[in-house]
Amino acid sequence: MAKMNMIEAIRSALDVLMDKDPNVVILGQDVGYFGGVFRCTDGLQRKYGEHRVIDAPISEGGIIGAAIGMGVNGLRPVAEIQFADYIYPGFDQIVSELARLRYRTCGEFFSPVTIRTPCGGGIRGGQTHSQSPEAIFAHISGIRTVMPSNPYDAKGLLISSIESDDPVVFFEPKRLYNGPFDGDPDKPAISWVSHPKGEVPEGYYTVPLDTAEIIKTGEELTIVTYGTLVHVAQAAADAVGVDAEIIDVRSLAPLDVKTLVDSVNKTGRCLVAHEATRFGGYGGELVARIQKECFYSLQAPIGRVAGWDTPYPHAFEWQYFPGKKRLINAINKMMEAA
Amino acid sequence: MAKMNMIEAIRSALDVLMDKDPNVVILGQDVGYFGGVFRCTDGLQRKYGEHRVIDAPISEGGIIGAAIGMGVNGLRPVAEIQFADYIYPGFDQIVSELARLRYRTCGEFFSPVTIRTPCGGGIRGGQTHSQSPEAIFAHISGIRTVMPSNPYDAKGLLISSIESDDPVVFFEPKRLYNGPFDGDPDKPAISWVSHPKGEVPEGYYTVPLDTAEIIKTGEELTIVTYGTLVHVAQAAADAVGVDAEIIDVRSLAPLDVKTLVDSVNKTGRCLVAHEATRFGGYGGELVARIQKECFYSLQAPIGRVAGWDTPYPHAFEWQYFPGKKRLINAINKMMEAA
Amino acid sequence: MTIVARFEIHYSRFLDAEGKAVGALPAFARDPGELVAMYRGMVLTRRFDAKAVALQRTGRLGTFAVSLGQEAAVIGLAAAMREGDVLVPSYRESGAMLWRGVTLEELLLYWGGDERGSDFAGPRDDFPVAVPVGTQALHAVGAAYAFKLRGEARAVVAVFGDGATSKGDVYEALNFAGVWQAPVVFVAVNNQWAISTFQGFAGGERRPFAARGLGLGIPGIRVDGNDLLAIYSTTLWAAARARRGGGPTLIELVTYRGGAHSTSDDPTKYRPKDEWASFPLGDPIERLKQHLIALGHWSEDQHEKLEEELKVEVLAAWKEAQQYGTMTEEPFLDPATMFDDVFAETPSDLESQRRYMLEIEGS
Amino acid sequence: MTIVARFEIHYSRFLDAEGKAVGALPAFARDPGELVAMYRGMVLTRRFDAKAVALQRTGRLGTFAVSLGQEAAVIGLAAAMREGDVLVPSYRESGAMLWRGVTLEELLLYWGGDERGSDFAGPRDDFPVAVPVGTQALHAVGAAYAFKLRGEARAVVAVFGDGATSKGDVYEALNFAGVWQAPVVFVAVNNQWAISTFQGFAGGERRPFAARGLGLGIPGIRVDGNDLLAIYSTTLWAAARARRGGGPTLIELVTYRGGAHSTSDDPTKYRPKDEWASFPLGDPIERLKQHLIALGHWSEDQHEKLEEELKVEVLAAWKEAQQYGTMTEEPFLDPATMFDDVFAETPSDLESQRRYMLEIEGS
Ligand SMILES: Cc1ncc(C[n+]2csc(CCOP(=O)(O)OP(=O)(O)O)c2C)c(N)n1
Ligand SMILES: Cc1ncc(C[n+]2csc(CCOP(=O)(O)OP(=O)(O)O)c2C)c(N)n1
Ligand SMILES: [Mg+2]
Ligand SMILES: [Mg+2]
Repeated sequence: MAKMNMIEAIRSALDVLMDKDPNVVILGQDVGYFGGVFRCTDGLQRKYGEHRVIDAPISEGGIIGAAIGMGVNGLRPVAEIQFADYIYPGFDQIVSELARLRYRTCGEFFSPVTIRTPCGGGIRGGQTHSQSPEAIFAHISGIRTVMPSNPYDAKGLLISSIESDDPVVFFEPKRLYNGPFDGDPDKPAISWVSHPKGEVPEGYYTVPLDTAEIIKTGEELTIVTYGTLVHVAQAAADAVGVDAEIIDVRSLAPLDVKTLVDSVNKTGRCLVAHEATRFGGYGGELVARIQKECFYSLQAPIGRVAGWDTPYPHAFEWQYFPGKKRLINAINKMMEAA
Repeated sequence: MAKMNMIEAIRSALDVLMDKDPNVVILGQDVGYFGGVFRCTDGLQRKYGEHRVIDAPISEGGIIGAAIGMGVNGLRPVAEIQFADYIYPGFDQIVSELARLRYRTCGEFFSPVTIRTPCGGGIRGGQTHSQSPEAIFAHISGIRTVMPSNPYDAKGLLISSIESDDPVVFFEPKRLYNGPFDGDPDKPAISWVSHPKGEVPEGYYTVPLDTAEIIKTGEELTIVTYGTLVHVAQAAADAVGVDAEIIDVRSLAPLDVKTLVDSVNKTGRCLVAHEATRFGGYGGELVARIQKECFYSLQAPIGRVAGWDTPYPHAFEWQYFPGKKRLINAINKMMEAA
Repeated sequence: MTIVARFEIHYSRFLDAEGKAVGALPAFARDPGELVAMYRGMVLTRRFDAKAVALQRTGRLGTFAVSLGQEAAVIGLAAAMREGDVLVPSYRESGAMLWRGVTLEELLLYWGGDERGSDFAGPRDDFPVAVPVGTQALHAVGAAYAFKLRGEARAVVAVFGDGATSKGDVYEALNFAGVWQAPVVFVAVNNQWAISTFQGFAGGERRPFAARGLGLGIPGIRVDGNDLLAIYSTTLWAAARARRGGGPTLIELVTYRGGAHSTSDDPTKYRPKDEWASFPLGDPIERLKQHLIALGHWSEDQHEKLEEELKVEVLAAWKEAQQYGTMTEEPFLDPATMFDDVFAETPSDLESQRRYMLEIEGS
Repeated sequence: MTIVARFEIHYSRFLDAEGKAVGALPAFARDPGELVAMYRGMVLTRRFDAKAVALQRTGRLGTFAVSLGQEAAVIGLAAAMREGDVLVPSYRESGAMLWRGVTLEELLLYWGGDERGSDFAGPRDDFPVAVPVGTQALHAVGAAYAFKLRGEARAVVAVFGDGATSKGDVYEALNFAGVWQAPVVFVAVNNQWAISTFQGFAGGERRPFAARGLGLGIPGIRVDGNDLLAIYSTTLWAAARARRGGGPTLIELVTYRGGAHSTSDDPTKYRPKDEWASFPLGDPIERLKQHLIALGHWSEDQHEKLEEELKVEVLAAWKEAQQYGTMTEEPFLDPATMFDDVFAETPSDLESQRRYMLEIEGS
């Protein structure tokens, strides 16, 4: 086992699969010679050549559209979109084509494209470098939506995603690239070295898609979350001193409903947390499903802690980010409820 | 008052405002000489000239992007996207630019674009002519998402939308264009003539944005819905013989939470219904919000009836469409619940 | 000021509007076997088209995209392809798909809303019909990249309309193909109309659509799109060039949409009622027929017989397609299948939805 | 085959890399007032740039887009505009914005993450900085359409990079402008790099970017982008043509990105460490300076004094901007404002979020 941060884990997943399968190719802006603005593909072009690690023109629709054609013809493309905020020019190709190809050809055609893209705030990126648009992908039938919260999962889920014959949109919470982050920007940064999920096998392994992970078992409250908020939720629960069960959804769609429902039926309380804007966010689906299945176990309304319903404000990153205070507040309210 | 179907009501709204304000312009594919594939702009180019009713190239991103620039410079553009299924190429311009312009300039710049687009199935259109993508717009802060269910509202809400300084995505459930539709494709089509909401003033009037409408008061159950399903829900409630309160959300975002919450607090039961795919759909937000505010009044879990989590299948339109049977079933289950 | 770049667009035509040669003809134009086969393909295309329109009128097919008047375009480009090449069509290339080995039954299934029609038994690498305008041009480039990466000498032929040339996707496809020197032949079928809008609304009156790739280093050629000989020979050349590693080409076929945009459309609202009847650029079938007759390879009698033969063939295909079930007649398709093929394996949530649907619909 | 269309691209340059005239100069090139003003703008641009980089290094500004080496490009295009014209910039046109009347304070606020910086007191019709690549080109066309509709003789100047030419939006903008004959001057600033990728990855090595609009009927001109005289005179001509109803033009300015892509970027990872220092296409400030000195309108002494003067001006602006509060220093911006300007009027749900945020943050 090696110590890896999330960037290294992602690079390692790519390396392992490019080595194993000559059909795996990478394309995206700045991914080749430079190795990506977050260095996730650093060294891969040198190792696998410029025809397999491709510096693409600035055209997200073009990158995804071309990847679709590659995928139909035997390649297994991994497209990098430099920031999730820039995935929208490729949205039509994702929804109208990538997600629908298998369905509209009775299973004859499909394109196993994986789209990797860094999401989330906390790096002073303002509204064009901080978004978390996972909800709009989770709503599209025919694609898988995945978001790891640590290096171990990042590598295992990315390998599963690339090997999956389904298209996958793979969100990487960029604030977690270099270390777990509990929501407090004033604390010195911690690295993944001391975190158990920073232990990552060097070789091939997978983490299955469709399974949520119980990060910590608990009896009093279930916190259902994913991405950066996994770490914030842990810190908040610790701070309150409540015995929370914390679930990392990881595979947002298709969703592992059972793990969530079993937990909430046990604890009787549920808080859903994510960084994206609350209104119409993915949390709505989680709440709707859980209240349906756990109605008679619930002792309090399911709460949601999320980004405010505004664009990500450049100057007020930490007032926007759903940090520890907001989680603590929500947990306290929920524990007080009847 | 005149009798109008929804197409005529929409055309009338456009006519009234083009006449009133020389800055109102229309652009879209086939909207000019031809008058639109659904005839919503028929006659307007003849009346207002080809510079105000503009046949645009096939480029949804181009149409919306150009509309943004027009809007910033004093025009009040109404863009037609021929089918909601084709709005995705313009998604980046909507999310990254239209929705964000006011915010990123501290209120100095804004572009009052209204995007009209027909949505929903029931016309044998298959997966590329039947989608209801409202959820992904409702999640975007900075745009309003509106969907009328009848001619009176269509005209009043469209006038409000065009006059609003906020950008609006205005969905027109195409199955309702010519008449109310209770979900039974085998019945002969009914026209709007005999429907009270087919009475439409010829001149200027508005229906306010941000307000849901109680279509029918009731005591036993609240059905929260919008678009085509408003009519299906009424038929289903009648068939079951339950005294349902039926709410037409109409303005999906921002949402009139109070009307919903007051109703569910009164009835103690709530069913949410829409035509779009359930997973990650707009119904999730409705459920999440209502369970939060009405937790202690709810006598049964909030139900959702929606399209299945698949693309709209060409051959199985009526098995996909959330019709009367599915609503009746859900209402019955809910009424049986503790 | 110095000139730093020069470009030009050539025009290719072999037969005039009456089917007479306007100059020296290429060798193949004297080979009766090849020409008659293509002629047959064109007549079949028109037959199929007429049948599909009739079937749609009686509710047996969904909305159908008519290709009347574009028979030379679709057959010429398809006939110039080799087996290993890949066709990436839009929705108006029935004839090209048929030529490539898609069956009449499959096409009828597809237009009847049965997705099994896109599960081709024949040309398994050809792409299915694309309805969103322009997206498929990029898929073509991706496919071509895959061939280039693997060192396979295969060309991809991507087809789209004059209207589609306005889509950013088409430009991005040209750009990617130029940068990657991918083996793609882009074919812009300029049938003058995009639903109700004349090609001028896409910028076509200002410059030939063939010129859209010039600034990207992609040679463009404008071709008489109702002259089978010109279409066939230009595509032959471009596809061979692509297979050889010579890079992409953009071919514009100037033709005329003889029918409505689709069976949902009423073109009398925006163009003269009988415009199609006069075939403004000549009837492509008639033009080739006159050429064949002049060469002594064909006769009106043979034409009549061919028409009869193909009528029977199309009817037989429709009978066959009906075995699969249609929208209006038994055996109806099984709605349970509507949950298949969303994902490679159907997730449990979708399986529950399937069960629930069957329970409800059964009740 | 007959030729049906011909195109060419011209190249414009007045001064060579040493600032010597390569031929006859236009009249304005002898007018000291105008030239010195532009020269001052270029030096101010470089001063501002250096200050902004320094401020970012100490955490006072967010990521900043450096414009070192592109001073002639941004000043030349801005100086050629009239007051009623509209500038639609990307993010690397600080100099052009300053020239147009945006203040140093406003720019500093903007790059400090304070949206008030985009609420210009000066050129109220100019567009704010655009970060998503290429989208703004379409806004320019829409704005130009509005002017044309109202019969106003105003030109819109849209600026984007070599990398941005790959975006479908830019092509769609060219196409809409061509079809509508909208009064737009498109300026592609070819600074050779798009972050780490050389212009070749955008197709720039195959054909000049100026040629991207040829197929759409839009004339293109390639200009030495470090030669102020050529930039200014070409833009003057294109803007006048646009105002007169002559339609759009595409100007390519060939320059060189002297610095990093942004303060977050480390170009030594992908290009020679000291490449910028040698100004591969000549230092645009130096080139104009030599020309001015040769004409007797300027001296090294005057240059020193100007540098000093502008240093003071920029510093004063920074002091002023600090009054508004910065990311790291008081007075801090009021977070309550973050709920403003999502909509024209803040909806009640957002008002509750504002109240809740203040409650939490206050605790
Ligand atoms: C992205 C998108 N926008 C709009 C449509 C609706 N639509 C279908 S065909 C068509 C016209 C296409 O014209 P053209 O490209 O010339 O092809 P033709 O139909 O003439 O073969 C339009 C606007 C669509 N299918 N996709
Ligand atoms: C749609 C989109 N994709 C990606 C990015 C990230 N990005 C920012 S600048 C840039 C390079 C732009 O290069 P160019 O157009 O040449 O302009 P320059 O930076 O050289 O001025 C990229 C890829 C973005 N801002 N927007
Ligand atoms: Mg056409
Ligand atoms: Mg550049």
